[in-house]
Amino acid sequence: MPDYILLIVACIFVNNILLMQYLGNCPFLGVSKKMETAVGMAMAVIFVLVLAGAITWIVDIYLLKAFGLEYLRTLSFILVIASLVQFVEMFLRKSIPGLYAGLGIFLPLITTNCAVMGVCLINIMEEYSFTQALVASFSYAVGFGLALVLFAGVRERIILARVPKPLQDTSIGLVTAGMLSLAFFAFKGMV
Amino acid sequence: MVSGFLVMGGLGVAIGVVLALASKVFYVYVDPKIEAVEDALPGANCGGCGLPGCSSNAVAIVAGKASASSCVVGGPDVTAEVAEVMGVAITLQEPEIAAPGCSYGYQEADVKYLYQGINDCRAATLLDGGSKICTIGCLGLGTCVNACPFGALSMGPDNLPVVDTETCTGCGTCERVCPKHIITLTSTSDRIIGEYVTDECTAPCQRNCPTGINIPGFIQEISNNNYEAALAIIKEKCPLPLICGYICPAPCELACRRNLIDEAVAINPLKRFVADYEMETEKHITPYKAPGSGQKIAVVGGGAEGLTLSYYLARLGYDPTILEAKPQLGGILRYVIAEDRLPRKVLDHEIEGILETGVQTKNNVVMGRDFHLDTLFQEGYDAVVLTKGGFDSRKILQPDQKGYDSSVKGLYIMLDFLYALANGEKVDPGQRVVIVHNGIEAIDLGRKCRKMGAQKVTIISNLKSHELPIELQGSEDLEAEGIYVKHSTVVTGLKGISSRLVRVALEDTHPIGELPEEKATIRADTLILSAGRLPEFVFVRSEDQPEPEEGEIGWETIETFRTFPGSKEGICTPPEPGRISDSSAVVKSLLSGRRLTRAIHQHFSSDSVTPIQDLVCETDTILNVTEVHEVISSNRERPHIIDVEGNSKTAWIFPDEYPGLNEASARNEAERCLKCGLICYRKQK
Amino acid sequence: MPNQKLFVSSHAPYWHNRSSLSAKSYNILLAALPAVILGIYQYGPPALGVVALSVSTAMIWELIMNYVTKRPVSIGDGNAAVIGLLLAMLLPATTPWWTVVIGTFLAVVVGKQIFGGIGGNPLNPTLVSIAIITLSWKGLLDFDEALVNFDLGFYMVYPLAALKHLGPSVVSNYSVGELLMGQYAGAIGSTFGLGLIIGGIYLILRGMIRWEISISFLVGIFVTALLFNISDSEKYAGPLFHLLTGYTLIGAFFLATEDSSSPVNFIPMLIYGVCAGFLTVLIRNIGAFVDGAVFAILMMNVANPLLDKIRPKALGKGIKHA
Amino acid sequence: MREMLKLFIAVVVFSCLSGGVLAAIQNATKERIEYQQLKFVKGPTIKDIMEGCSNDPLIDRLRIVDEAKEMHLFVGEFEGKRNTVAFETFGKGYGGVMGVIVGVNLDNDEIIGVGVTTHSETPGVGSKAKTDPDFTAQFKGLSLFDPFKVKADGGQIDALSGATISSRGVCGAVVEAGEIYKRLKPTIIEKMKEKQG
Amino acid sequence: MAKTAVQEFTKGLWAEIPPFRLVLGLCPVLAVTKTVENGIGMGVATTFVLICSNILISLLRNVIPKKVRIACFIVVIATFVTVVELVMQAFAYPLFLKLGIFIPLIVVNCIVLGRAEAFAAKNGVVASFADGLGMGVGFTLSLTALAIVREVLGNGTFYDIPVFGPSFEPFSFMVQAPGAFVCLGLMLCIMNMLGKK
Amino acid sequence: MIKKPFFGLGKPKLKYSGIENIEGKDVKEIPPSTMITLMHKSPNGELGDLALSIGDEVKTGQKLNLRKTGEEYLTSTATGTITDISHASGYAGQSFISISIEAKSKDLWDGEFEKAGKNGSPENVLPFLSCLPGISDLTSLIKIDNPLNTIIINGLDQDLLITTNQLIVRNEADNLAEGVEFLKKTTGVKKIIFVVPPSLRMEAEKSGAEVKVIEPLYPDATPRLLMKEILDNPVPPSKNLEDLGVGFISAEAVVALRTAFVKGKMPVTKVLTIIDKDNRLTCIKARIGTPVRDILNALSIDVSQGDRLVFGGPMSGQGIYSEDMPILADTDAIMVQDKDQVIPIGNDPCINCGECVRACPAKLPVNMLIRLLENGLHEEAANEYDLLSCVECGLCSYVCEMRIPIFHYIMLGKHELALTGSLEETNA
Repeated sequence: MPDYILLIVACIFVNNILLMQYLGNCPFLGVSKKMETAVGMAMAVIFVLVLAGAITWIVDIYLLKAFGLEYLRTLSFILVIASLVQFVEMFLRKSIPGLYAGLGIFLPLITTNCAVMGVCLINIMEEYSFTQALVASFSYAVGFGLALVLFAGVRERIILARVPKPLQDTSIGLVTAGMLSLAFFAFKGMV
Repeated sequence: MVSGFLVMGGLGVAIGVVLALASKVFYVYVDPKIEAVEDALPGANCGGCGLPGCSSNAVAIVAGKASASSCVVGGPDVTAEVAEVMGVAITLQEPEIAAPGCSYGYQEADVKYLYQGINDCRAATLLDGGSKICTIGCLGLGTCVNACPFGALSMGPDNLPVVDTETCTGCGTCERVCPKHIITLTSTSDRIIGEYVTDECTAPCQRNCPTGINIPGFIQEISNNNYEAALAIIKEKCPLPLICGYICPAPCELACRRNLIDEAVAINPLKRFVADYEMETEKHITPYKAPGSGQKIAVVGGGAEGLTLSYYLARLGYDPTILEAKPQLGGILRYVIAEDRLPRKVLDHEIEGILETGVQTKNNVVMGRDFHLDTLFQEGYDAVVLTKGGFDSRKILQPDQKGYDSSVKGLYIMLDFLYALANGEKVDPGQRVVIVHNGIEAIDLGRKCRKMGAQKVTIISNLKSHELPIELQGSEDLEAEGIYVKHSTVVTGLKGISSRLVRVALEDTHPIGELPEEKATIRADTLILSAGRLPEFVFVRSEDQPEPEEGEIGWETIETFRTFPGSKEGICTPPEPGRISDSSAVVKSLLSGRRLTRAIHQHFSSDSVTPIQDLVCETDTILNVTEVHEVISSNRERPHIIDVEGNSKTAWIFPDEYPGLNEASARNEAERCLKCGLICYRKQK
Repeated sequence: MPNQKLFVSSHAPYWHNRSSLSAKSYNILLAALPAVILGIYQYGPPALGVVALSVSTAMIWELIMNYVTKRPVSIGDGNAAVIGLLLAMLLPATTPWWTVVIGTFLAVVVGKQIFGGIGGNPLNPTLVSIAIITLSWKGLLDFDEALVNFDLGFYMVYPLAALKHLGPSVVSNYSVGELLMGQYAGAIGSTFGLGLIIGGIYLILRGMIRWEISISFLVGIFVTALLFNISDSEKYAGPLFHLLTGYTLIGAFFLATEDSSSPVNFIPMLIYGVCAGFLTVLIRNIGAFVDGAVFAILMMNVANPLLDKIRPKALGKGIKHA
Repeated sequence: MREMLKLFIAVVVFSCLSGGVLAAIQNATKERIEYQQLKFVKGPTIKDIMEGCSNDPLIDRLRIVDEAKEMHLFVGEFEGKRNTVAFETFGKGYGGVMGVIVGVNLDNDEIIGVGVTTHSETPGVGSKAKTDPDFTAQFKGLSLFDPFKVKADGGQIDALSGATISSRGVCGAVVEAGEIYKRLKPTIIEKMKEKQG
Repeated sequence: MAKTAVQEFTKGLWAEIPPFRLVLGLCPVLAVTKTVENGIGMGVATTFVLICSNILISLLRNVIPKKVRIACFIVVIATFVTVVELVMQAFAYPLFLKLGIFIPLIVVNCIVLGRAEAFAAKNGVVASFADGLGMGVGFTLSLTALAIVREVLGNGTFYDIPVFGPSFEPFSFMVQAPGAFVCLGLMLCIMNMLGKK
Repeated sequence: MIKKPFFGLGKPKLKYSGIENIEGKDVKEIPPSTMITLMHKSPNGELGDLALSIGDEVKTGQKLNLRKTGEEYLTSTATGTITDISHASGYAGQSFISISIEAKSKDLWDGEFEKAGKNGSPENVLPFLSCLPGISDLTSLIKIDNPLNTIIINGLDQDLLITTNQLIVRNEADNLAEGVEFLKKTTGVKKIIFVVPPSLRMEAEKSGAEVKVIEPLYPDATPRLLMKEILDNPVPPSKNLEDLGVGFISAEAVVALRTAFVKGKMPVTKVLTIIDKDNRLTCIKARIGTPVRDILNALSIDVSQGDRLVFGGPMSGQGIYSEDMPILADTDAIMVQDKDQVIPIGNDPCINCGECVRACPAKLPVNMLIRLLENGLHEEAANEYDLLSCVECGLCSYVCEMRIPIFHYIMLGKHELALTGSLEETNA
């Protein structure tokens, strides 16, 4: 159990997927201008990442490793993720429209979110067990969401500040992301 | 090798099956438009548009919340594709750009207090309408500059906004945020059909010019040595600058603020100076012309009004044809005004300039003889305008004489009608007669019509009941005679079929209480208007006509701008002095022609002619100055002529020997202009 | 109407309590003075050099940025001087000149000006700078190494470093009195505990800083350290030691209270302070850094916009009338 | 339905084709990749540790399954005797997992060398664990069964300045190596004999 | 479509240079620009994938059903990414190690998919090739520029060659995560200032 | 000027001035001016079809109907000839019709009101009462569609330094009691609450209304805060007091009501507090419509270029730009500020110090509000940060370290929102 706590802390804070591993930056900068969209995206990523983490783990162990086809990992993972996202989108739209209204619009963005693919690959490279992979996927996603929401909070204010013209928008967004990453150094070495 | 093949194949099969099933099971209807837009978008879901993914952007585009060009990755191709789906064909629209309308900044204008507060005009306006005494002046705090999303605005040195016309996209943000409505979107077409309103900065001369030339504007261009630009400004309101330069009575000069200290600026000679310049260069300066809209307009009458109308119609993208009864264009200008006053080469030059904009002409054709209202519609004209001016309304009446046929049967001027009756001519008034008149003569006429077989006579008066002659008020006896009086009513339109009148549209101008204005049409075979001239009718095709017979074309008139907005006068309002036959000077017919253009343009572009709110007119009280300070007095420049002894002397009058100003005098004279605003003017100390 | 008397017209209110940013800045400078003076007294000219260089370059950077961004000159408000002074207070006396110059650049330009100047910075500029210096040149901020040539007649070991490397046994090497009087190795302006406390209390009384943040920060540190200490006193030092060492006091009174990056509502201020204190001790005890205050406060700076969304209901809100 | 079938076929054909193509490429590069992996990841470190050996340890390697994990053990030949092995273990550093190769003399269980292979430590600080020979030299000659600890933890190893965690990570890896060695020593000797025999 | 191939190529170098102008594909930009070598390696790899996928998709653009085009594009891209992965392992293993997870992640790089969708699916082979090459070179240039700044300042080296004297204290903030963000942000600012004209 | 105290913890405490601060005990009477200007706040700004014209003769107390149609009217406060009719714009887009009357020295009283009004029924009197001193429009208290259930009489003034109402409560306590009876009679409201500071409790209790004593701390005497404190019935942001059935009236208006009924003449004078450059208070009585210039001259207060003239108090008054401005029926005070006391506003951004947030009596997140308002995001400000809950006390600007004109921004935001008609129910 303490191992899992350590894993969770490590994935959320210490090795934060966005700020320490540089994954998932496009949506990070894209949807963080408003708190609402940031929260929506965070939720969507958590949802999909847990599913994707589990499925890719199964595919890897029972399909690729079993047949010695590790070199097809990239190909199969992206296929699985893309179709998973599409499936989830269709499913939600039909079955749980309420949830779809909240998350659905963020789902397509996730296909090209390198955080999802990245976490799936990390799960395999770190040779996590299935439970570990699940926990790690969830925690990484939470870390992604946390960073995204914190960032959105900061960014909402920066949009209102008198940032010099050439720095406005993405430029200052990146610098702010750097500051966020700097702050996350607080957790360095804790696990 | 094989295993790789198989595994991937298997994965593909599995995914394919799952997704195919899912798309069946979880099928949800989506607006096909959204799908089409989504198809057009790249589908990379990069989030570059600021929205989460392409499909949400598609939804936003369809909902009108995002623009067709919102996709960063796609570029212009995708934009075009999306625009196509959305049906917002990128039409050839005349570009509009922002233009500030205040010329005296905060430092130069008079202020009523020292403002301390937010650097925002709207905030300053909170405090008693802003610190300037001029209620419509630019406060110069740069709200528009900050609001401009394209960085096309900046604050000039005199605290007035400056538009970079290259970067301005005409989005209108500045217009929305400006609390003083200083900055407005404007295009050449807008300026042509525009009228001055009270919350607009206009100089006294400009307000007094019947056709509304931007006088300080063109004088400024003369100062800037830019004569062509000056001419372009003049031509936005007056297509005959040189003719006006010769014969205009120049009411503008009466209003010139310089009159308060010395002598008015020689506005008309300055106008003539630039027009002379054009004539000397032997080419016509053709200002901006809007892209073609294709409607064909027949303009009946090639006098000053018809020429003006055709010129502006052409510049707004229409396809006008002048139908002139005389062998040459020009009307009164050519056939009435003495050559001494207006040399014919000047006239020819100006008419040439008008024709160069694409106006077609047919001379020696007469309405009622060579063509009729219905034949014109059959020839494919979309509108027919009567600008027959002072000459020949009678031709309509006298059907059987001189081989003329009536073009609009049933339309008479009262004087002619009575004259014909007195001459014993046979006139058939039909079943129903409408007389537009305020006097008791209408009763006589009505009785005559009844005798000639009319069943019902309606007298229309725009006056209130108690303002009418007493005979017209006691209506019961008249009604017994079959004569009905409608007071407080105006005729707002005619409807007809082929060449005959069928109905008359009426409007109640003084409704009782707050009820909506009553609109009605009544049947009429004959419409008799008070003495005067036939109004400038604009006839357009109309589907909305009772039972036209096979092959006949229904028509109706549109309300024109002949009456001032807000006033309750119809197109056939009985004459008061200077009302219908009001073209006491050529400039007035120019105004009339230009306003007809506005009516026609509005009819074809937005389907209804909208009156302008707060139009500046003589009765309006707007800020004005009664004395000027800090202006050095100077003499008005006059043209010089060389007399027989070779001495130069000042010319006073008579065009023939009245040369225009020479360039040096013109430049001096332009400098005399105070460049007035509403209450500001250039101080010279 | 020339020569008419013109009055000033502006929007209400027509009174002001005459508070100003410059007054606040100068008060902060004043409050920081005791600690700085003791630092300079202890470490002599090098310390004076660092302080002077830091304050002056901070103002120069501010001035340069004012020109670059074409904004009115803002060094008069004293904020740049405050940033410079606080940065100097966090540095050891032996800091090389170039680090100071880069440090003030990072603080004033990267930390503050590119966000639009004062009020726009999401993080405390001084802390941004010191954090970047920490990451870049670890050795510089290793006080034991940096101050190796100084012998001031007291135990020249940086307490937190000693704690990190040698465990809580080192606590006994320092008496509370020594810690309060700055009798140990450390940064120029962060060792003189008593001076910082006096400065802090002065600022609190003057209303220049928000007492809620300072107090809750200290409480957070105290409680967390106490809990750690109770759980395993062999491994973790006691709360008093944490309160009086490192950047705790300067953090509580001068860093965590920076306006732009800290909350303004009551409950968020308490959460902010307590969490920063908690994180500080957490980093000190199990994290990678010797002193946690810098990153802990930065972390809470980041969370500030979110925290500040917790606010009381506005007047008349949420009431339903029939 | 027909359209659905078309889509379905397109996806299947695409994935099949790409699977096939990739399989072909993979086949062609397989051998090279495995060698490259060993050469670049472990090769230099092994070379350092086994300095002076007369064979190529990368080629002379044993594969032993330890607790369900396959391990490579690189055998070094010194003065004609194959009495040393080197293998990789892992420790937790500041920036993540560090790979550490420990070489041990089968005769006396003494460490003949320690070297860091993969790591993601802070350049210039933690990365000294790999680049600073003085640090790893501390392990040389000690018995692999010793408990290795940095001095801050009461052990015998001088930590790299400013990089206590990295140093701790290396120690941890060596300790783990000791445990693995303890477990596998008999198997190793057996395997060696097999190979020689 | 009157643009020549040269124009398609050059637009990627300045007017639409990723990731500065189109703020896409940031993850690798931030992650692999610690050193110039990595930056160029990543750039070349991405360029290869871009060109190949652009060409293939342009060729197949009429064959692929519209509804499953994204899936098919992804398969094509993933195939080329795997090819790069395998080839790099076989022939440039050290680089592969450094780029690590970011090689497979090329597959989710928005630039690649974005160009495939927005350009290759609608244009001919030559234009698509030019577009891919331009975007790829632009991407590589961006990576290199950022990498130069980060490596020189953060490590004091250029392509692993020290550029400053030994007394230089590397500004190692630059090679760490926050430095990457800040540095890219400031470069974007400079680009904005230059692009204004 | 009130400075920040040396040691300042917590909220600023600004006390309303008590009557003990008035200089001189008497209410000075300002002699009638020769030129009286009456201002009428007209909802539709244009002059339009006016019923009055220049040259018309008017009598004191005469009801002047302004429009040919409609109900707008003024009560003349002088006898004389109309010399000018013009249009003026006021605060926040308000527009006024101003009528200048050249006054004769002798007043002739118009008898129309006496006929209709003396001891008359409310219906007869009502059409005369919109111009009572001390209130902008009494008729707003009498609503047919949504009758009021409570009227609060404010014995405190709206702003600091103003003592007008307190003076009236002290001096005319007996008349006030009668006025309350008339108020009940005309409006039909049974529940009348009288709010006074502790020092005036005795006088207030004579009135027969329900007395509530509050500490004279600014801005507690403003209507919305009184609603919360006294009635425990806070007003939702998008509603006003009348929606909750509560009306507000000043003590002065109650006394004026009584005067009108008892004497049969419309009251035409107004009590004002004059705040001079040294913040000394003087109470005066003047005809409504008297130009400020005459009042200042009578008190020999000098004003010069760059000074500031304010109608009302220091926190919420409205600046005026001309000495010719006449006093209006609801002008309670004139404040004169020397140019040295005019503190320039700042143009720097908010530094998030939080003083405003702590000072705000409506608990608004002013720090965020100002950021949005500076960027012109009025709607977001209303939807997310409760812009419309502001009670308009001005304390935020008062305490702002950066001297940002926050109050100005807030009023601009409210004004713009009203203009765009997007005042949505943010309260749901």
